[in-house]
Formats: sequence, structure tokens, C-alpha cells
Amino acid sequence: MQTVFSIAVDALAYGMVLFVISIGLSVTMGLMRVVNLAHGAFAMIGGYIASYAAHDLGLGYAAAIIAAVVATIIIAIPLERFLYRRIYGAPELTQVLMTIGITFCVIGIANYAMGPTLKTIPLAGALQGSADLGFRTIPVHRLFVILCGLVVAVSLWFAIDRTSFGVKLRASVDDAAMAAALGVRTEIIYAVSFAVAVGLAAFGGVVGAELLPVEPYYALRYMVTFLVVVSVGGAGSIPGALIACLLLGAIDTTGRYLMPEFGEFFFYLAVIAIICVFPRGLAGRMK
Amino acid sequence: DTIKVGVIGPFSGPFALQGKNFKAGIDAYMAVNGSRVGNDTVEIVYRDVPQADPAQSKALAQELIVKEKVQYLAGFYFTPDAMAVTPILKQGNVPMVVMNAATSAIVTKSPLVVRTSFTTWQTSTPIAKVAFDAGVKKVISVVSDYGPGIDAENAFKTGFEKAGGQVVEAIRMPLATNDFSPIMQRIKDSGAEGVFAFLPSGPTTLGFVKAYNENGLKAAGIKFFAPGDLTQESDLPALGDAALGIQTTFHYAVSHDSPENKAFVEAATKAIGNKAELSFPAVSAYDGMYVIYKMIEATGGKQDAEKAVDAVKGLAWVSPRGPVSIDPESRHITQNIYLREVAKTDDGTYINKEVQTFEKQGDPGLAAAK
Amino acid sequence: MALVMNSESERLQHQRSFSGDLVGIAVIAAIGTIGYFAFPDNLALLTRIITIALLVLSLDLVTGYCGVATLGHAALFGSGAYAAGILSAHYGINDPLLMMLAGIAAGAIAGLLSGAIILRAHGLPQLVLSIALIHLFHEFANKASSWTGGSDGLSGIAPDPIFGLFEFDLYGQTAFFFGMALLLIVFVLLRFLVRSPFGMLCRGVRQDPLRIRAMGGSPKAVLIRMYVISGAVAGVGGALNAISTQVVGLDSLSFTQSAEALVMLVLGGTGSLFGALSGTAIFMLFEDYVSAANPFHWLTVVGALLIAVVLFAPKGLYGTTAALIVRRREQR
Amino acid sequence: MSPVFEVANLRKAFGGLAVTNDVSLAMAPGDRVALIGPNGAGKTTFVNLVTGNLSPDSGEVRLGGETVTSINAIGRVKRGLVRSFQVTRLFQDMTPAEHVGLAVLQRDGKTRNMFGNFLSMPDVMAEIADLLGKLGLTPLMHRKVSEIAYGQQRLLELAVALALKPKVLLLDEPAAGVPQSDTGRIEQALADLPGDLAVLMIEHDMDLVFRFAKRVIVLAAGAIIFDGLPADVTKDARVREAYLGSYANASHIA
Amino acid sequence: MPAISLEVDNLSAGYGPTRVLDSISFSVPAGARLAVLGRNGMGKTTLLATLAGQTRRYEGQIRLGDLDVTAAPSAARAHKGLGYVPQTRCIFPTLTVEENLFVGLKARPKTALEEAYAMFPRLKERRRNLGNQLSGGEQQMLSTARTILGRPSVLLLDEPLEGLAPVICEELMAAFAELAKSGDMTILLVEQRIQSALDFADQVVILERGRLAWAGTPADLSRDHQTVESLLGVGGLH
Ligand SMILES: Nc1ncnc2c1ncn2[C@@H]1O[C@H](COP(=O)(O)OP(=O)(O)OP(=O)(O)O)[C@@H](O)[C@H]1O
Ligand SMILES: Nc1ncnc2c1ncn2[C@@H]1O[C@H](COP(=O)(O)OP(=O)(O)OP(=O)(O)O)[C@@H](O)[C@H]1O
Ligand SMILES: CC(C)C[C@H](N)C(=O)O
Ligand SMILES: [Mg+2]
Ligand SMILES: [Mg+2]
Repeated sequence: MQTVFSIAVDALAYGMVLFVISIGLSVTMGLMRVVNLAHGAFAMIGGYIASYAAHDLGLGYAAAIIAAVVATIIIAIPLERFLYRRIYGAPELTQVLMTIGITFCVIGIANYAMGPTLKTIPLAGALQGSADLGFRTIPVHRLFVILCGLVVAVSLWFAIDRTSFGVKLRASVDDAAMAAALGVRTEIIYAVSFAVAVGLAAFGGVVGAELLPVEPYYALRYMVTFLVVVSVGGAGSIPGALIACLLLGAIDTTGRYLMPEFGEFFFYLAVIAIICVFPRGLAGRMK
Repeated sequence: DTIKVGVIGPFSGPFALQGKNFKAGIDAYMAVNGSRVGNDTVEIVYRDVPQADPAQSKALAQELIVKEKVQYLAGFYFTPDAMAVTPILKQGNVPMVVMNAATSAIVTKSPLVVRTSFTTWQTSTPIAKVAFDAGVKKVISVVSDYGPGIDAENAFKTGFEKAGGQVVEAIRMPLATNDFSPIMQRIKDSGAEGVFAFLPSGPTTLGFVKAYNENGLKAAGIKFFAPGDLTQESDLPALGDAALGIQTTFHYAVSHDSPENKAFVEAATKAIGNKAELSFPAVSAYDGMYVIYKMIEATGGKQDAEKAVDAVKGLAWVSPRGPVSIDPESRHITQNIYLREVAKTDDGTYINKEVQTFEKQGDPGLAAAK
Repeated sequence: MALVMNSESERLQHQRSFSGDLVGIAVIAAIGTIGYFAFPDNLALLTRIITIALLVLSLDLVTGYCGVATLGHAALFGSGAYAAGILSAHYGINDPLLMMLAGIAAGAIAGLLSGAIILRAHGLPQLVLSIALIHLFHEFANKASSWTGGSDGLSGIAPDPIFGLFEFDLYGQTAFFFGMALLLIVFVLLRFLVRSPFGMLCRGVRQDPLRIRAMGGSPKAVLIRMYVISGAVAGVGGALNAISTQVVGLDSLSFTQSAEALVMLVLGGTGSLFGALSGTAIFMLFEDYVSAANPFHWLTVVGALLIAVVLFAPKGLYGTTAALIVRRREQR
Repeated sequence: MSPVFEVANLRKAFGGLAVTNDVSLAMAPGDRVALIGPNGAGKTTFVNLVTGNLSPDSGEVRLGGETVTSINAIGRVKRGLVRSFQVTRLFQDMTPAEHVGLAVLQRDGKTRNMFGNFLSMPDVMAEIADLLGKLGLTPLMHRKVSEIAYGQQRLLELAVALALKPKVLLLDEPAAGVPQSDTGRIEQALADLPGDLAVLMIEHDMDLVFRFAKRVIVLAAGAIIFDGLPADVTKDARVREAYLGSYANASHIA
Repeated sequence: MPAISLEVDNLSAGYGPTRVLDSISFSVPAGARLAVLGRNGMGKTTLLATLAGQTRRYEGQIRLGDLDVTAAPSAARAHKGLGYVPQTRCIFPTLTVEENLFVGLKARPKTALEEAYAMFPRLKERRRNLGNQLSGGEQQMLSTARTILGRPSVLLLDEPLEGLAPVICEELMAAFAELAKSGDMTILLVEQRIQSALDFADQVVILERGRLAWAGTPADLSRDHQTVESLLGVGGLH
């Protein structure tokens, strides 16, 4: 029984980490309909900046997170303006090509500039160590990630479903030309959404660095994971992504506990099963 | 004349760090010993195979031999990449010096293969004895589920059971595991007193070691044993305090205390640019170059693979890692394996501190395969 | 009257497309010959390009012609490679043609299996199904190491000389000509296929499956059939890979290989056989060139190439060039 | 004559909204029926149910006496039930010739052919030329659909349906978006259809409806409120109020 | 209040290299109702789309009142008072009816939605439905209502009656007439139902292969049987 609880706690924590890291991709992919394979690249840039801010500038954890988010957005602005703007509404495969290209470049540059070794982001004192749950301990940092996940989920859901910005964003994505004809300044809407997505990527990259350490190949190494959780949830749906992360986190964790040697099988079989039952993802918006 | 040496390794992509170490070792050797052997100038031609890809490796090797007219092939981080090239060595009249790939069988695929690195069997066998001597009788083995991991598991199990211990459970986990909490739970539940782990050096080791601490295994006194892949020097800064005290066996530590190593580290640091990036492939590459220079000397710069390989059979010298020799039978390197413990130095850097030496270890893997 | 005139012009058009076929074959053969003389000591690279070109052609059949998004197409390729390899390494059947047949059969079966799973969803979820599938194939091959050699690769493949005459040599001549012949045969067959009523139906399925249903056609059945054909083509590539390299590694069944094939296809231009061929050749030659020039930082340059292609040739290198030529011709 | 097409007690609700509410009707070979009704009355939904694009909550669909309720859309097409779409569904980068060619080949079961080329099949080409000629699309037959105007696409939509040689043809607003100058072509094409074909047409263009239909069915809020002769429909008060408006008073109705 | 009108000068436009509109010039006084007629494929849709800033303009000027909007992007034109109801309706499929309308509101308060519901009660019933679940006619209503909510000063209507029941058509044309009269709204109407268009309009232009082939009043047109026959291809008007 205790083992079951224990696995459940691990699953929840792991699922939330996945959620925090991939949710930005759900925004670009589901709402902006850009298959942004460079999501991991932005997460990685965030991680590098935080690591630099903490180690070399001596900033604290919170300040490092903010610096990472802001700086990553600043880096992303020219990319949005000159590259991404060209592929909004383009065929998916074209987007794949462009964003893979960006990823390759980022990997190359990171490798050159930062070196190929792992980078860490020192945690704030309060987040170090473990908390006692009674039947087991759990790293405090994981609790922090769970909290972050919840906050991000609720605020994103609100912004997209309940604000006029959200409506305009969804309208622009459905039919950019028509939205513009109705007076929606689609370029600004897109730019802001992209900035939010990139900011979330950077945030996820920093907060998730305990599990997915920052190194140049990060940008591609976890791409599949991000893509899978977002699509299983149904791109663009915040609750969907949350459920998918928790579900896949649970399957992965349980599989790894019960039969580690078949862990991959469990995970991917589950993915196939879920998509066969929900061909649009758990809560996919209709096209 | 110019003698070309073709080096195939992962110079970009996820293993770029290891490829960089190949280059650092080679550069260091040539910086120290010059690029001339007799009347010939040695020139290195690098080719990149970012991830294990035998077809690519073979195509590049073929190109190196046929087009670049290299007289020696070297490098090879991954076993399949090395395996793919062995069939063409004879026809190409080219010896191959393996600078990393760690599966025992490679040397049996062609008589023209010489290896200056290690095998996973070689580095994982001594730790079994260490574990047993430390009073641990029940161990759980946790390895990455691929060739080298399975080698490590078998090597440890063979050694540990021979010593009288018991491997209570052997877990193989996928290479792409990010969250190790469930594995740690398994370890706890197994009732083992120690854990033997093999993970390839790189990002995943960080999560593993952290999980070991954070899930309270360290606190519970479950001892940690591994071959040195898990604590390669370039990963240590990231692992930080979490790795302190972990015991590993390996053929080389950057902190090895000898004049040869001091010279090597200095040259290699200059070559790689940042000492923190230095790791074990560099020393295998350095010694690989030593072997190649000896081959060139022996053949007088003429292309004669068989003669070249014969010349280094039984060759013994003092490497930065300590005294080594090429076993004339297997053409694999015989070397000391060291027990090391992760420690923090006064200037705040982390090192693998050598605490015990197992001298003149051959490759037990070949024998086991028979 | 109008009818006569029309069928007249139709016939002309048909003839033109037929001569187009001949030109296509001639172009491929010519490029092959040029390659042979331009890189006489790099035939291994050319052979590798041919192998991958077969994979990319096969991917084009499902992605370009049928609109199935997949990042798992190497499953078909790898199955072919392992089948041919296992036949030789474990059963000692070393005849290259038999190995080729085994590759084709295994590729087709893998195609059937992949198709049955991947076609259960569309768009992004479909892409993810394909990713899951390729990981399952990969894991399976890793686990079945007594058959496949696991991560160490399957070695011990020793193909006999073709027809007992042409031995596979260090210079890669035999492998190159063998590959070239296969590529030409496959290309001609595919040319017929994509022009045929079946090919037209596939294009219809890509654009609007619901429309096809309303015409009484079953998109699923069409796609599955195409997947099997695609598997056979990928199987040819896989078997050629096994025969020419004599090793099969897990990478031939990997996500990376699949993704790379997709990148090459999009780079050349989807939905045309020449797009697939030119994409493969250009990408691999470019990669070979820059990675030899700077093995350490070439990835950045390749990334820049991909970005540049999207910016300046959004329909792919071949697709954009072809569109330009057509436009020129129309304007004249 | 026995009905070729029959619907019995068909029901469908989306959430709480009963869009098709116990609809029954039958058509005999040669029937020319117009289905009219207010926007959102459930006409398109009815077609979708009948063709198998939607599955009904209850009720039955019969084709030539055979119950096809459990047969999928493709099977129903193969049995001769063909529809056109209210919003054109065409293959954007194919030409009209290819559209019709594909329909003809599919109808004749020739799309398994992996080697031929329809351009070299004289019978197929003749049929294409004939059909496109009737609808005035001959000059455009080798243009991509994406480059031809919407009105012409509507005509092509009809051509594709006709190419399948249906027994029962369901047309969803075939004339919407077609200019008056060209509705004549549609009428002519419909007039040329084989006499034993049953046609059900949804249309809001009353002039066309009254010229075409021998029988008019009015659907409102998912239920049939009128089924009878065109001459009588304008006299029905409910229909006038719900649908026709002042049109019913206009002089030009036969 | 300055009378805003629309002025087009020597406008040419098309798709990529295909030129569809050829040197079109005309001007519409404020509050006018202009019918744009022409047979299939003559460029009516292209003209409206170009005015709305959605196709490629080759040359020529477009002025909205005193403002030159030739180079302005679509959204800016909308804010300057241009409203466009496209032929293909362009409903946002994943937005609900209410959200669709909301986009058209621009900066007006949400309560203004009631105007649309008053015009089309059917939409109010369906307001929580997604755009792609609407019937054809409902989509047409939504498209029209959505644009009108933005209170444009110049309204471009591309076949707004397509797919609507006769009774709705009548109501809608009456509503347009009302808007033009009371709201100072200038309306350009493209319509296949020539009679409805002529009943509504006070000016008519006819396009023929991308050129302006005829301009005048509805009354003129009714008398000019030859033009009707040759440019519109119908046998005569009643
Ligand atoms: N995207 C496009 N690319 C190329 N040509 C186009 C495109 N769209 C329309 N055309 C061409 O432009 C011409 C004018 O089309 P347009 O849609 O403006 O006609 P229209 O007068 O609105 O016709 P309809 O009454 O059928 O709606 C047509 O000949 C058409 O073939
Ligand atoms: N998937 C769906 N979910 C919810 N409601 C739907 C769905 N599909 C259709 N409806 C509703 O059902 C009603 C009937 O739609 P239908 O398309 O059948 O109308 P119609 O009679 O064809 O109208 P029109 O003449 O305007 O085309 C409409 O009110 C529509 O909003
Ligand atoms: C443990 C690693 C250094 C082994 C290496 N990857 C090989 O394939 O042999
Ligand atoms: Mg309808
Ligand atoms: Mg139009």
C-alpha cells in the first residue's frame, strides 16, 4: 500500500515536471498551429541563461528564473519577426523543416559558446533538501514544481478561454485573413502569444533542469517527449495537456517500477492505445 | 611523406563532448611529440558520426581509405561503428586503433584491430570485489538496457558471485530514462545493501545520482558501486556534492598522480580549452596515437597493416594512466584499474580520487564469451 | 468536334509525360554516371545516398502522395535491413537477390503493420503514433539481441557476389552499380504508380478523404495498400543497406533516421519523385561536405541551410524550381 | 412503383437539439423532389444521416428495399446513393478532368489499377469530355481547381456526383453561388439525367425549385411540415410564414 | 461628420502572376448602395477582397474617405471603417457563435452583441455552438452579423444571400437598406440574384473579365436589355 502511495507521489511529481516543460509547446502547436520543434531549444536557452545568471552573476534562484524568461523572450523576438512569421499558416512539414533548422543552429551555437558539458542551476536554499510526507520523503523542489504547474495551468486556461485576447488568438489561428479583416491585429497577437510560449519554455527549462539537465543536445533529446505529451493531451487544450502529463507520468512511473526493462514498451504502447481511443488527443480542439 | 590517420568519432550531436576528448588526446600527443615520425609527417583527418550509425561509419571509413588514402584508422566511440569497419581493414591494408568502443568482441573481428581504451568487463569486474570487501553481501544491479549495460551487469554478477556475494535483482532500464524515482523505490524494496549501477556517461547520470540522494537511499546506507563511466570528470561539476563518496572503478582518473599524467593533462587542457571538459576518451586517444606512432616507426612509413600490428603486440609503456601493455594475443590493452572515490579538493573542484589499484588487468570479457 | 480536339491534345500531353519518364530515367542515369566519375573513390557515399534515397522515395509515397505525416518511416527500412541481414548472418543465405527479396517482404509486412496503426489518427496525433511505433520497433530490436545483435549491431553479413560474378569490393563498385540498377527499376515502377488511377486516388485521399468516401472509395484501404508498397520500397533500401555495409545497426530503425528522411523529403519537395531524390542527394552531399570540412560545428551550417530553404524555396528545392520553370513557360 | 429509397422514423439530436425529428419519406425511381425549409431546419443533417456521414439515434434507411442503416457511407455510395456537398469539397490541386476521371474510374472499380493512365483510356476521356461539356467547364478542364471561380467549382461539384451514375442523387444547394446565367446549365444537366434516377434537391433558390420539382417537401425544426405538389406549397400558411415570406405572393410561380 | 466614401483609382490586382482585375476606377458617395454584378469568374470577389486588403494589388489607389488606405494592411482598414463579408463566410470553426461575434465587435462593449441577436434570432439560439457545427445558412447569418457589429462605414458584401431562406433574404435586404439609410453606411453588394440586387441598389457596375464594363443606375440597366444579355447572360429582368 505504501508502495502504491509512493509511486503515486512520484507519478504526480514527474507528470507535473513534464507539464511545466511542455505546456509552452501546447500553446505554439495547438493555438498558433506551428509545429515548433524548437521548443526544446528555447527551454535550453532559458536553462543556460539561468545557469549563467546564477553561477557567473551570482543571482538567486528566483532572479535567475526571471532573467532566463526575460532574456529568452528577448532572444526570441527577432526569431519571431524574421523566421516564425514566415511559417504561420504554412504546411506542417515546412514548419518542421524550419524549426528543426533553428534547433540545429541553436545546438551548434550552444555547443560552441557554452561547451558540451552539463550545466546546473543551483536551487534556492528553501527548495533544497527533502520534505517528509510521513510515509516517505520527497524533494522540496518537486513540490515547488507541482505548485508551478498548477499556477501555470490555471492562468493559461483563464487567459485562453476567458479573455478577449484568447478569443482573438483563436480566431487568428482559425483564419488569419478573416480575423484581420475584422480588425484583429494578428501580427501583434501572434507575437505576444509566441513570447508567452517561449517564456513558458524558458521557465520550464529552468524549473525542470533538475530532471532534464541543461546541455547542448537538450534541444533535440527531449523533443519527442514534449511532442508526445502535448499531442496526447490534444494540442491547444490546457486541461488536456495536464491530464496527459499526469496520465503518462503515471504510466511511465508505474511501468518503470514494475518492469523497468519494458518501460519504453509500456509508455509507447499506452500512447498508441490512448490515441487509438481518442484520435484527436484527450481533449483536442477540433480542426 | 605525409601519413594520414583517419579518425572517426562523435564530434557533434549528443556525444560531442566525447569526440572533443578524442581530439584533445590526439592534439595533446602531437603537441608533445611533434607531428613527424622519421621522415614522415602525420596528418589527422577527422570524420563525424554523431550517433552510433554503422552504415555511415563504414561509408566514411571506405572514403578515408580509398579517397583520402589514410594508412591508419582510429577513433570509434561506439561498438557498432567499429564493428562495421572491421571487414574492410584487410582489403584496405589498414590497421585500426580503437580509442573507445568497449565491447570485448571487437578485437576478435579482425587481426588488424588494436584497442587502447578499455572494455566494460575490464572496468566493471574489480568493483565486484570492492563491494564484497566492503561487507556488502546483497547487491541489486541497475544498468542501462543496451550492450555495454548488459556487459557491465554480467561482469559484475560474475565477479560478485565468485567472491561469494549475491545479486538479488538485476534491473535493466531504458537508456532514455529521465526520472529515476521509481527505480530508487525498486532498489529500496529489494532489500539490497548495495547497488551496482551502469549508465553511460552524460546527462542521465545526473538524474540518477540525484535520485539516489533525494530518495533517501544514501541516508539509508545503501552503498553505491559503479564503473567510472558514471562519474566521468566532465560530469562531476554538475553532480556536485551529490556524488561525494561514490566509489567507482576505472582505468583512468584525470587526477592520477604521476609525471606522465601531469604532462598529459597540461597538454590536453591546452588542446581542449577548458580543463573541466577533460575526460577518459582523451587518454585512450593519446595512447592510441602512441601506438600509431610506434606502428609508423616499425613500418618506416610504408603501408603494411600486418607488420604494423605485429610491431605493437606486446608493446609496453607508461601511459598517463599508469603502466600499460598491448596483450599480444587479444591486441587489447592491459592496464591498471583503479578504485576511486569522488572527493572535493581544496579549491572546490571535484575529482575521482584513486584509493586502490588493481594491477595489470586484462579483459575478462573475452574469456567469458568463450 | 470539341471532343476530338480534346483527346488529341490529351494524347499529346500523355506522350509528353511519357517522354518525361524517359528524360527522368536518363537524368538519374546521367547523374549516377557523373557521380561515378566525379567521386570515383567515394562510391560508398554514393551508395549510401542511393540507399537513403530509396527510403525517402518510400516516405514520399505515403507523406507526399497520401498526406500521412510520419516520423517513423525508418521502421520499414530497418525491417528490410534486418531481414536481409538475419538471412545472411543467421541462416547463411548469402545470395544478394534472395536477401533483397527478404528485405522487400519484411518491409512490406512492416508497412502493413505500421499502416494499420498509424492510420488510426490524423495530423499531430498521427505523427505521435508514428513516433511511438518507431520506438517500439527500436526497443524490440534492442531486446531481440540474439537475433539482431542489439545495440552492438548485427555483424557477420557476407553477401556472395551478384550472379556469382560481381564481388562486393572495397571500392564499392559492385554495391554502387547494384544500387543504381535497383534505384532505376524502383523509380520507373513508381513513376507508373503515381500516374495510375490508383496514384490519382491517393492524391485525392490526401486532399480530402471525405470526398473520396463520397465517391465510394475507402481512404483507409487505399492508404494501407500504399503503405505496403511503400514498405516494399523501403525494404529495397534497407536490404541494399545491409548488403552494402554488411552491418545493420539499431540506427536503421531509429527515430533519428526517420526524422532525417523526412527532412530530406521536405527539403527536396514533397509529392514528386524527383523532389525526394534531389532532396536526399543534396542533403547528404551537403552534409558530407560540411561535416568533412568541419566535423565539429557543421550542424549549425546544416540548420542554416534548412532555414534558408524554407525562406527562399518554400516548396522545397525541386518543388520551387519546378514551379518556377512552369511559370516561365506559361508566361512565354 | 416500389421505392428506391426509403427513410423511416429517422431521429437525430445534437445534445438537446432534436435536429431530425421522426422523419419518414420514400422516393420512387424518376422522382424529382425538392427539400426546402428554413435555415437550420435540419436538411443537411438529414442528408448526412441518409448517406451515412452521421449515424442516426434511431430509424432506418433503405435503398432498393435493402436496409442500409448499418452500412457505412462508402457502401451506400456503391449501392447508388450519391450526394453533393453544400460547401464544395474538391481537390484543390487537381483539374476538373481529373475529378471526373477519378469519379468514373472509382465507379467502374478501376482505381486499383496501378499502371495505366486515364488519359489513355478513350472511354473514360469521352465520358469526361461529355460531362464537362454539358456543364460548360470544357475550357477549364485542365486548370487547377484552386484557380477557378467559386461558381464554377459548384458546377464541378455537380459533375462529380453525376459521374458516379447514381440511382438516388442528393443535391445540397447545387445552385448556391452559381450565377443566374449558369443555373440554366444546372437545370439542363438535371433535365438530361436518366429518367429512372431519383433526385432529391435542397435549394433556397425558389425559381429553380419550382422549375425542377414535381414534389416539394418542407422541413422545419427537424420535422416534415409539408409534402406535396409545388402548386400547393405556396398556399400552405405555415410554409409561407416559416420560409417563403412574400415570395409566395409573387406572380411568377406556376 | 465628414461623409466617408470609397474611391478606387486605376486598380489592378490578382493572385501571384495571374492578373484578375485590370485598371478599375470608380467612386461611391457616402450612404450609396452599389451593386457589383458580373458573371461567373469575372472578378467580383477579387475586387472586394482587394478592397479589404486580402489579395495582391499590382497598382492603383484605394481611398477611404479622405484616407489613402492603399498600403494599409487588412486590420488597419477595418479600423478605418471597412467591413468585409467574404463569399466563403470564413467562420472561425473552433470558436463559438458568441466568440465569433465578439471578434467582430472590435472595441465595442459586449452588450452590443444583442444587436446581432435581434437581427438573427436563430443565432441567439445557437450561441454556444461551435462555428463548424452551424448549418450553411446560419454561417451566412453569422458572417454578416459579425461584420455589421463592427459598425463599418463602408460595407463590402459578397453574396450575402447565398444559402438563405427566401424569408430571411427579404428581411436581410430590408435591414441592409435600413443600415444604409440611417447609419450613413456605404454598401457594396455582390449578388447573383440580380433582381434582389437591383431592388436594393442605387448604382450598378458590371465587371467583365476584370474590367469595368458598365456603370449606371438600376433603372438604366433594366432598360438596357442588350447589356443585360451580353454582360450578365440572363434573358431579361422582370
Ligand atoms: N487563388 C486564385 N489563384 C488564381 N486565380 C484565381 C484565384 N482565385 C480566383 N482566381 C481567378 O480569378 C478570376 C476571378 O475570380 P473571382 O472569384 O473574383 O470571380 P467572381 O466574379 O467572384 O466569380 P463567382 O461569381 O463565381 O464568385 C477567375 O477566373 C478565377 O479563375
Ligand atoms: N455537430 C453538430 N453539433 C451541434 N449542432 C449541430 C451540429 N451539426 C448541425 N447542428 C445544428 O443542427 C441544425 C441543423 O443543421 P443543418 O445543417 O442540417 O441545417 P440546414 O437545414 O441544412 O440549414 P441550411 O439551409 O442553413 O443549410 C442547425 O441549427 C445546426 O446548428
Ligand atoms: C560505455 C561506453 C563508453 C561504451 C561505448 N558507447 C560502446 O559502444 O562501446
Ligand atoms: Mg444545409
Ligand atoms: Mg465570387
